[in-house]
Amino acid sequence: MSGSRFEALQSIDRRWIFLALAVAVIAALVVQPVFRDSPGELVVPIFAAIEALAPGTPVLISLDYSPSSAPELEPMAAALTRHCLIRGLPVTYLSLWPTGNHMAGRIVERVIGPEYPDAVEGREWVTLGFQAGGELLVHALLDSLGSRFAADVRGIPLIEIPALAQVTGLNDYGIVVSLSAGTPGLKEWVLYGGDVGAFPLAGGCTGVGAPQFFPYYPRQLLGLMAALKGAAEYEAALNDDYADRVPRVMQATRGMGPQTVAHLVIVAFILLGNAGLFIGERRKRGRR
Amino acid sequence: MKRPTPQILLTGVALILVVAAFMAPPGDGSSGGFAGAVTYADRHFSSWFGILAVFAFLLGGASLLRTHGRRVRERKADWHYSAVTLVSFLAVLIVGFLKLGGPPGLTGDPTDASSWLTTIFDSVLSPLHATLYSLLAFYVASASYRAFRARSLETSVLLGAALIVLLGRIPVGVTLFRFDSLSLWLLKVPNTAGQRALMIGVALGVVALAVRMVLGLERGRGGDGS
Amino acid sequence: MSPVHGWNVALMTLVLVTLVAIGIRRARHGHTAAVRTLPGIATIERAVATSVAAGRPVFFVPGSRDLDNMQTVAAVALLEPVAAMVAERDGRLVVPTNRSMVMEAARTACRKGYADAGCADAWHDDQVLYISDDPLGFVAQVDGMIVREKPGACFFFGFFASESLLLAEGGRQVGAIQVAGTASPVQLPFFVAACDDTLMGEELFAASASLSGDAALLGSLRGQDLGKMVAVSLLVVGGIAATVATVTGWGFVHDMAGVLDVLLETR
Amino acid sequence: MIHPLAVSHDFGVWVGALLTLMVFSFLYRDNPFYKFAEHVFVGVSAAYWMVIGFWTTLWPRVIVPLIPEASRIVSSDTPLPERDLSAVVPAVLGLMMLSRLVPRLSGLARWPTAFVLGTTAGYAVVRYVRSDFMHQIQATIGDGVLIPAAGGGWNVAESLAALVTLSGTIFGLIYFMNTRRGGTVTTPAARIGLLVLMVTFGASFGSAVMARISLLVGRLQELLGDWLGLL
Repeated sequence: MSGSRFEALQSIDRRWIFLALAVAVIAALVVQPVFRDSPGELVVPIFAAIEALAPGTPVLISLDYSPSSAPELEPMAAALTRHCLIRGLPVTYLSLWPTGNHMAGRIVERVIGPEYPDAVEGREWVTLGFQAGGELLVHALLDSLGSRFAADVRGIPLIEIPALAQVTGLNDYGIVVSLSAGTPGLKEWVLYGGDVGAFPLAGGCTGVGAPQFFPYYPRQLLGLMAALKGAAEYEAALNDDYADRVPRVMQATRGMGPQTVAHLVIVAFILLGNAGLFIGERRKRGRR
Repeated sequence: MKRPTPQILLTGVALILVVAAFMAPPGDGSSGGFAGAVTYADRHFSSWFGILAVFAFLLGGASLLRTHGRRVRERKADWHYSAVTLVSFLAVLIVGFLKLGGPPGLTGDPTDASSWLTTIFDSVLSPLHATLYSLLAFYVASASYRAFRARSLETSVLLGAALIVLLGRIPVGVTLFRFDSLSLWLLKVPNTAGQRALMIGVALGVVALAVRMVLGLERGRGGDGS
Repeated sequence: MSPVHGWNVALMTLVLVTLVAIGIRRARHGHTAAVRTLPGIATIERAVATSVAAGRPVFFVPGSRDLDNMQTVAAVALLEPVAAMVAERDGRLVVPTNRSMVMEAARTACRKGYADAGCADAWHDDQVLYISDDPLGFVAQVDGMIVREKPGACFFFGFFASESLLLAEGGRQVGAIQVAGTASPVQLPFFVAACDDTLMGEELFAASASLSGDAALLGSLRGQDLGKMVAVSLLVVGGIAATVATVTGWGFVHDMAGVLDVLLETR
Repeated sequence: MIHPLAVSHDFGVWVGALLTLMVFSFLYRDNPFYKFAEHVFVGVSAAYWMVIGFWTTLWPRVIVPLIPEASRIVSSDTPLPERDLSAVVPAVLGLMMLSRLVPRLSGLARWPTAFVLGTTAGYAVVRYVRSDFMHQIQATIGDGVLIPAAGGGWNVAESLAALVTLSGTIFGLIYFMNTRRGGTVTTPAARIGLLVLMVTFGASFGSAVMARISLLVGRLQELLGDWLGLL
């Protein structure tokens, strides 16, 4: 009779799993537990590289994602933006995805506007926006931004933009970071940008895409922020060095709460299933 | 003489594109001759596919109207829902083709921020997409519960790798087990090997399938039909 | 416009294509090789038999991309023998598609499969449905159909993005025997976890040949294996040469590693 | 707890939220609400992509080049573009595809299908040989399996990684060998190959969980925050 109870552990109705997961995630969203992370091996080099740039060195962030992948990648864009603005590095936003203009707008609206009211568009940051072409675009930008962008999203010609005063092509950037949810994205930046050009390239990617990009580190990528954890690690690095100039708990760190709880729920169910299997087998063998 | 069949078109188009991949384009691509033709093909065939895909939209729309129209006419089971599909399909079609709500007349961009089509995207399609994606969170949970059982050596390895990475991604697992570096190693090293074996095999599979198509061995599935 | 490739890419393409052609030619001349039964193929047959015996339909989803994807082409090729299998047992086959070009190709394949089984009259084009070009809208409806029609067998072959797990968990819900096949490495883990059997990577491309039993098609698999031997040899020789070159700095090994590097350079 | 003033007053937010709940209800079981959302989804999405395809592709790349006068419908003050007949072939192929709708002509549709399959095969071969075959082999060989350390000697960790990657790839390929006597996995090498693949799948799955949970969290934040004003 108790054997069947252990067997039941092996075939829990999936709706109980759904319920447990939903309750755990919603509870974590409401309670907002904070699990502090520390910067990991792949994130430290990116932070250090930006830290080492002389003030005024331009930084390029390519927002290669859409609203559906923004929960993972937007915190990275926000953290990088904060770091650059604090250090006085002018940021250029562009995108290989049609949704990029919208994504850049969200960063301006949610991070730059409220946290850095003194920052001026064109001086502290500039949005070039989306251009079609994927890898061909990256290839073209290598020599000259002007070959594919006549003006920024406001319609102001590139030569009149102070943030781009030092920039002709990609090689003039102190670092380029592609935050990538798929194709075209980081892979194109590596193969057609970083591998060919003379600028340091780093990336950020979703948890699904991460396994594909790890092999590029460290030879082809300076560093990699993988999934929300990567973003949380970057935020942790900011919290360590600039505690007074950034929010205490940022987007990704807050998101890691529900993540941790959800992962634990999933691990718990996997272990339950295996316990059922293990004990069930032992009993069967014992009976024999 | 045999009548030309679609198979000849398939074979010809494929061969031209393979040749084009290795030929330097002769300047502007407008020059005549073999080289010019090949370059022209290379430059345009993929965009022609894009055009055909839009004709395919029309074919799909007609098919959708027919399927659901018949269900409504014949009062089949659940015909009310087919009516829902028909109404929403036609409504969006009208809104989109007439560019309602955006800049006056037909001048504007159909995806202009003020157009009704954009409103429909933002309040209907976009949340539906996001919700379908979020169902995946529940499904990874139930699938991993079911699949990751130590039944054999293979499934034990699957289970072990999954657990290490699952715990290596959250602060608790890192503090308790120091799984972060091990999980990173799994993702960087054996995972790369597996991905590469898959990719190399797939490339060969694609080559073999393409050869079979070009030789017309995949009859009936390809262009030749009945 | 695709970029122009180097001579080495041309050479490698030529070698691999020739190997496949040799395999096919030898098979036509009676040199048939023993081909392993792909694990998934046996499951396909079992699933169809079980499903039809239980009076439940068979679902076949040929991916969620258009006919410009080789995986879709492979899936449609696989549909033909599967359709024949269902027709022979007098079962009902349902093929939801999300591109009308795929719908057309799938109808042709099914018509052929039913005709091969001698039941051309039993086929109705309506069994292949177009749903929506939107992959997620497509999946929402297919999951609904699966729950309502309770297929006994579900096959998911071709290219999938996030749709993979949404479909496989849908079929799991109604207890269908499921076989999937995709070449996209990102989605394979989900199918492996949620399906009874999975055709991994190149197995998807080999499946139609394996299932049809046609000698020439099986020969192409032999050619594919020769290609794999080329790959393995390059890896072994290259790995050794590169290692020895770093360790010793011997001139001729260095040259050899250099030659291989030039041969494989794709940038 | 739900403050009436914090709840959204935006009609679009309400529509999105209700559709979201309808889809979530499917997790419990199929029901009329899910069916409704599903059928709305199909109708709206099919029409949406058709409209986008028409205005972004068919209109500018086929209709206007072939019939420049048509551009007057959209805007009357721009000059007429030159007629460009290069779109004739795809247009004819497209019309042949639509001939499926007329049973008597349906045989014509085999031609555009053949064209598409030809382009698919033609483009795929070289692309796959180059980036999935050659590039991956070259990357796997890398600098061999003994990586020197910066300060002299060997970098053990990197060397081990290179060795595992190289041999794992080889074993994986051996697993995929088709022509071999007997059952599915016969040789020890093929078995090792399968184990490598299992590590790959397990690790990728584990890594993807975070992405999936992120999407759920994002959705719930919008639901609880934007709609109910709770967060």
